Amino acid sequence: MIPTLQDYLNIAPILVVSSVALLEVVIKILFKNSKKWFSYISISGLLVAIYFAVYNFGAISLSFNDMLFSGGFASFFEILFCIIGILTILQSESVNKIDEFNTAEYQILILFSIVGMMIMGSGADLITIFLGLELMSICFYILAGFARKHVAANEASLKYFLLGAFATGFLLYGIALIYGTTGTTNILAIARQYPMIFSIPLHVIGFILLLIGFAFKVALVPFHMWVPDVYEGSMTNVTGLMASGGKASAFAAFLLTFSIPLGVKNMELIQIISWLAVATMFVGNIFGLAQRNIKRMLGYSSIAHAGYLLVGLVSSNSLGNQGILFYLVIYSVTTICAFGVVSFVEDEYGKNLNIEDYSGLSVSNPFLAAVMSLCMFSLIGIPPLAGFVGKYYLFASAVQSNLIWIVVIGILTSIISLYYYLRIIVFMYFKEPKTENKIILSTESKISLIFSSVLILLLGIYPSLLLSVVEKFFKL
Amino acid sequence: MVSMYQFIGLIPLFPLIGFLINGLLGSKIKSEKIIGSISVLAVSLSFLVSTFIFFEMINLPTEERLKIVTLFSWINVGSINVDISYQIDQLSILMTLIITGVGSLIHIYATGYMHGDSGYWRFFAYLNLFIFTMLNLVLADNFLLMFLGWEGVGLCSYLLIGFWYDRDFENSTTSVAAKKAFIVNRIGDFGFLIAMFLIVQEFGSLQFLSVFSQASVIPSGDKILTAITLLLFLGATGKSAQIPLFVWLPDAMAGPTPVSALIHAATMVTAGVYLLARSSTMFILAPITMDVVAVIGICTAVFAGTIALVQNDIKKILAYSTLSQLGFMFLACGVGAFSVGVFHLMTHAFFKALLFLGAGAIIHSLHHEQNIQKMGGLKKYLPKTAATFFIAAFAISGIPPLSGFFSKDEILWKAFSSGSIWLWLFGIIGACLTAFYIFRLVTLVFNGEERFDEDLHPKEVPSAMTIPLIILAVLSAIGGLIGIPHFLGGSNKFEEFLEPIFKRANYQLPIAHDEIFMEYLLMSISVALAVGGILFARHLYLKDNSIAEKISKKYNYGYKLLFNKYFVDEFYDKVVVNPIKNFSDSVLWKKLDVKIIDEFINASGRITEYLSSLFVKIQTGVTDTYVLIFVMGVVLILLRMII
Amino acid sequence: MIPIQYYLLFAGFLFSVGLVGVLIRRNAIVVFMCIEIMLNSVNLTFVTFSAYLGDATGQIVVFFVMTVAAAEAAVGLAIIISLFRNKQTLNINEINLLKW
Amino acid sequence: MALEQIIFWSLILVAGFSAIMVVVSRSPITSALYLILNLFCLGGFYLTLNAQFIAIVHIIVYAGAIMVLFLFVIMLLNLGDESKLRERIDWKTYISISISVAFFVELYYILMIQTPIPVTKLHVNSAEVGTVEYLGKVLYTQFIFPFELTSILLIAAIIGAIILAKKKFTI
Repeated sequence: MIPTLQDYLNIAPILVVSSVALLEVVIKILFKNSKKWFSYISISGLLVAIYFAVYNFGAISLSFNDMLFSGGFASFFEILFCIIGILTILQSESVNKIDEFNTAEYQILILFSIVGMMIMGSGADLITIFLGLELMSICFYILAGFARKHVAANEASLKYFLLGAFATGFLLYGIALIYGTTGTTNILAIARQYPMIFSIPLHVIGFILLLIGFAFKVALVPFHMWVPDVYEGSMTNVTGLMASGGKASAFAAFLLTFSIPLGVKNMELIQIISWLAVATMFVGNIFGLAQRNIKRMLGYSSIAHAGYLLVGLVSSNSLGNQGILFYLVIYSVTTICAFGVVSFVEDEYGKNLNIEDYSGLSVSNPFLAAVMSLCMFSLIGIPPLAGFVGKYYLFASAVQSNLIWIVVIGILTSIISLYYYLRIIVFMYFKEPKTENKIILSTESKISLIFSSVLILLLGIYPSLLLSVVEKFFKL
Repeated sequence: MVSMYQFIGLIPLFPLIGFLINGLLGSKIKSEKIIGSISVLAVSLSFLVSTFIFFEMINLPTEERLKIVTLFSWINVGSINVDISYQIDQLSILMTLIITGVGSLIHIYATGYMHGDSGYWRFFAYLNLFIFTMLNLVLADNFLLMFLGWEGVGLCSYLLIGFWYDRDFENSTTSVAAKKAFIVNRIGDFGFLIAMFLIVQEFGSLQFLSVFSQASVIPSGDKILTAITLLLFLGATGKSAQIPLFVWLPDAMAGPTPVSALIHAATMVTAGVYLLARSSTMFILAPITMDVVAVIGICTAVFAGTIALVQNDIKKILAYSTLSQLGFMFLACGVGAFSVGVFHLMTHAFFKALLFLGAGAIIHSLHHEQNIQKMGGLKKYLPKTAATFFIAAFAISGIPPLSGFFSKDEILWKAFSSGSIWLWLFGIIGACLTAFYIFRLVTLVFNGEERFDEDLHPKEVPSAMTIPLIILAVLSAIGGLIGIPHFLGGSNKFEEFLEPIFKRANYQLPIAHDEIFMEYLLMSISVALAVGGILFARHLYLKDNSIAEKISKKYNYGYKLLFNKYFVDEFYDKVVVNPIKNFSDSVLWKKLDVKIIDEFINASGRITEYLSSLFVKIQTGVTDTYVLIFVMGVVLILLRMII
Repeated sequence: MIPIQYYLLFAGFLFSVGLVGVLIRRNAIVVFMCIEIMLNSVNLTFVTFSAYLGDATGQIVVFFVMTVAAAEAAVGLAIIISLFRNKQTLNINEINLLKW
Repeated sequence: MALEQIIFWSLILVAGFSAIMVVVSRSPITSALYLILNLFCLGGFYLTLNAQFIAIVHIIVYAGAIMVLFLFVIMLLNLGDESKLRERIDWKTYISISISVAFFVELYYILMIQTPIPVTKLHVNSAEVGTVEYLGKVLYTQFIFPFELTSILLIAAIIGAIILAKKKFTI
């Protein structure tokens, strides 16, 4: 019952990141003029966390009285979120333009949100998952409104907060009903009562409400309405973090609660999830067409991708789970990379966010244009980019479960999405540049963009690198 | 002895290296010469390697010719292993030869054509990438790798068609044309993807050999197989521009002419035919699909041929001509004569590349004038171009013994012997149309009076452009000789060479009787019709006033006769030509093509966008609405649980 | 003896009342209060189950939910203040700069 | 047993009434005060369920801290003026109410009709479970990790609240 050293070792990544964040709080108080250092401290902290996560990778174990998983897929998610954090911080030079004094707080909040994500990705108890989710969400509410001089940021923050708190209510209600019918909140203990518990309607309803809570976070239709507004109003780097890490962690929690211990075997649940998937794919792709603001457009794109990811859950086989993990990595990296480009083109908060502003980017900054088109093609799913392999994986899992119709819808809607992804490329490559504004990229941001691009290419050409890792988590 | 087979990886590798060098460093390399030579070298080295492999192959016994070389494992999805591995057999090596051979000629030509363009390096990077993806398409040993190439050529064509983004193209911009090409292609790819998933489900593999050996034992007419083949054919119609997904091809003319040549002749559009030929085992077991293929093929052949009659843009005529010729290839596949389809693919690659490059030379020398009504009399300014162009025109019209004759005649014969007189009849009409429109073009461009601006002084293009023309002309002339059918005393080496590939498919076909008399008869009819078409076109469009005047001066007494003769012409014009032209112009082209099919594709995009802008109003920005929709979702889901 | 359903149903009733409030009220602070009602109804559910199951977990969860609610209240009210400073309104119908 | 019943039903009456009043009150201050009343009633429910510790903490944290914060902000922003926040009743209101009613009906159906839960008695251990001692033991052993996690959560919230609400943009 009393935590042992092993327990602390098991959650070393989480401990490291949170202590680095706390350290930054102290530094901030002690040394007033030290803002330059924060990003380096954060990055080194995240790197150490990655080291520990790799160290723990070998075996899956439980720690802190079955509150957390560690090793295995938990380490996998920890590494993913740390990478997301590093990429975000590398790209976040523009934060200095927003509010010079709050650099430290920005770093601290990003680190805290990553702690939240890591806990969501490794929680073995609904309480820990809930607390991780709340930690992440609260950091996001704040980060969304970080550019507090601007009404749009305030608005985004308020909308996100009100709707998020509202969705939390449903999530908690779901946990309450599950607790009521099983007498426990521990995922493994709940799984042990399977399949008897699914005969109790209240239990299924509990799962449904839990699903709705997560559906809000991963932005499934019809719980997606906040996404475009919040994405548009928040600072671009924060948006990138929300769209990648926020979504990936919610999907991780989704997997943990629905798939890993239980296997979504309840037909009614699967049916509902498949409806959500179809609606999400349609709405995300169709609504994306009408967007002129690139952040809104990418917001709808992220909604649509949540739909594709859900296909893996609907097919409810190990292939689908592997596909989700694989695609989450690719999607996160691609999205954060795309938002990174957006943040560099946007010279100050809220400027240059229309698609027209990308005219002739290939001339004024070929590097950014190339990276952006790589991201777009990966999101479309053009082989041999990573996005294609991921989509292929997910759709193959659906085919394995005899769900050809959902594959057909998935591919059809992805054709629709072509229109808006291509629009950006058309503007970048086939239009004359409007104004001559030179974008100067710092070394950090270049590193981040190059790293993401290489990953997108590498995982497309040689996906086994990641697939072999992902496959270990699920036995066929 | 070291087998050349193991060097197969080099074939796609060279263009990839060329692409990487030009793509990454191109903007730094200032010299056009270096960029051009890297690019040309990359493709010609591939050609060299494939030639070696080809010669090694023909020295091997037939059963040892097929080999699979695995480079590395790509995707491991459960039980399905997809490798990056190349299948070398007669069909793929043939396609490789065509692609790299014709491709390198086009590359050489492009070094001259693109001279001075600001995007020189970009262009050659794209061209190399195009070749690379196309080679992956034909060399792949599984559907997924093939799909990689399949998507890749779509992507490259998108980049190349939109290459001159600062130029207008038919009331819109090239980027619109490029986007359309990409999207239409994706619709076809949709079919391919679904078919691929069905194949995985049905056969548990994507590897050609495994899939086809499993498929060959399925009884003919199986439902799944029909679905798979129909979907694959949908993919093929997208890439090979058949009805109804052909709309992108005429628009693809927005790109630089070497691109048109590359897309139309050697690479992209042949992908569909290649796919059918590759999957012949499955197609032959789905009679319904075969009928669909044949009918779509012949319809496209006639339809596009008719539209080509009235076009005035030189590249558009050639574009519709490509559609029409592709239709013939699909007709061949549809009646089960896959090797003939591939044969026509090859000869077509020669003469269509030649036609396009020739057209490019003309356009180049006239400073981007593309309207054939503003040309004329170019023969004396561009002698080499004219000579080669004439050879190509005769070849495409099917005049013996040029290459087009053998392949087209073979197709028509197979169509006839498959038992459908209608297919043959329409095929003959299509062939006749081909002869007519191509000679209308030739005559208006090279003969007659000079209708171009006087301050244009056309002169022969540089040798970088003429040499490829001459090589292609030689190929167009003699390329057909390897496929002389048996009844003409030939040995039909071509069919023999490809025989192992289509063994399974041929096994299913009824054995055609050798009706030598019939073959001769039909051949004579088609040749006669082609010649008739040519003469008619020459006659109609060679109303050279100077000649007429000369004649009337010399033979005063014949004036009346001549007048009468012209009267006959008028009569022809009124009764025969004009109705067809009007029909083609106002109905087929302006209504069916531009208005209906083209509009449909455009409209579906526009409608979705309109709907999108309509739906998006639900995003009112007011949190109330969002919560309301949220709760509605909850209530609906709970309702589903209760009921 | 009060059946467990009564408690649960009353919690559900409170949840629905909170729902109505969130849906129909325009004042951001009142909307937030209605969300608090919803959270409290969930707490009631937890405690009910905890008591009827004789298990402490439910009450522990309530403890955590309270902490979360406090944290959310702090952040939420801070957000409301910073918005009010810029826009001088809390009517969520007027907060619709970001749309479509 | 009658006393228990009486307490239960009167709590329901007051709690239900105050909850409704939170929603329908014009002034945010009235709403807040009704919410406090509602929270006290919930504390009463917790007592009837033998959850003494939670009941006390609930009153202290919710009514004592959170609601005071609410009132404080309302006063700070001077939102007492009702005319500023005129809220119309339109078709959306009716849809909203009917949707919520539908939600409640569904809950009713699930709880009362679909799920016959046999438990009608408080668990024998419930009185012991609700004590500070017992909960403290569980909290500091089994739930030590989530407990520590909440400290991080609160720090994040404090930092966030400070940077969002502080007056000057730069110090």
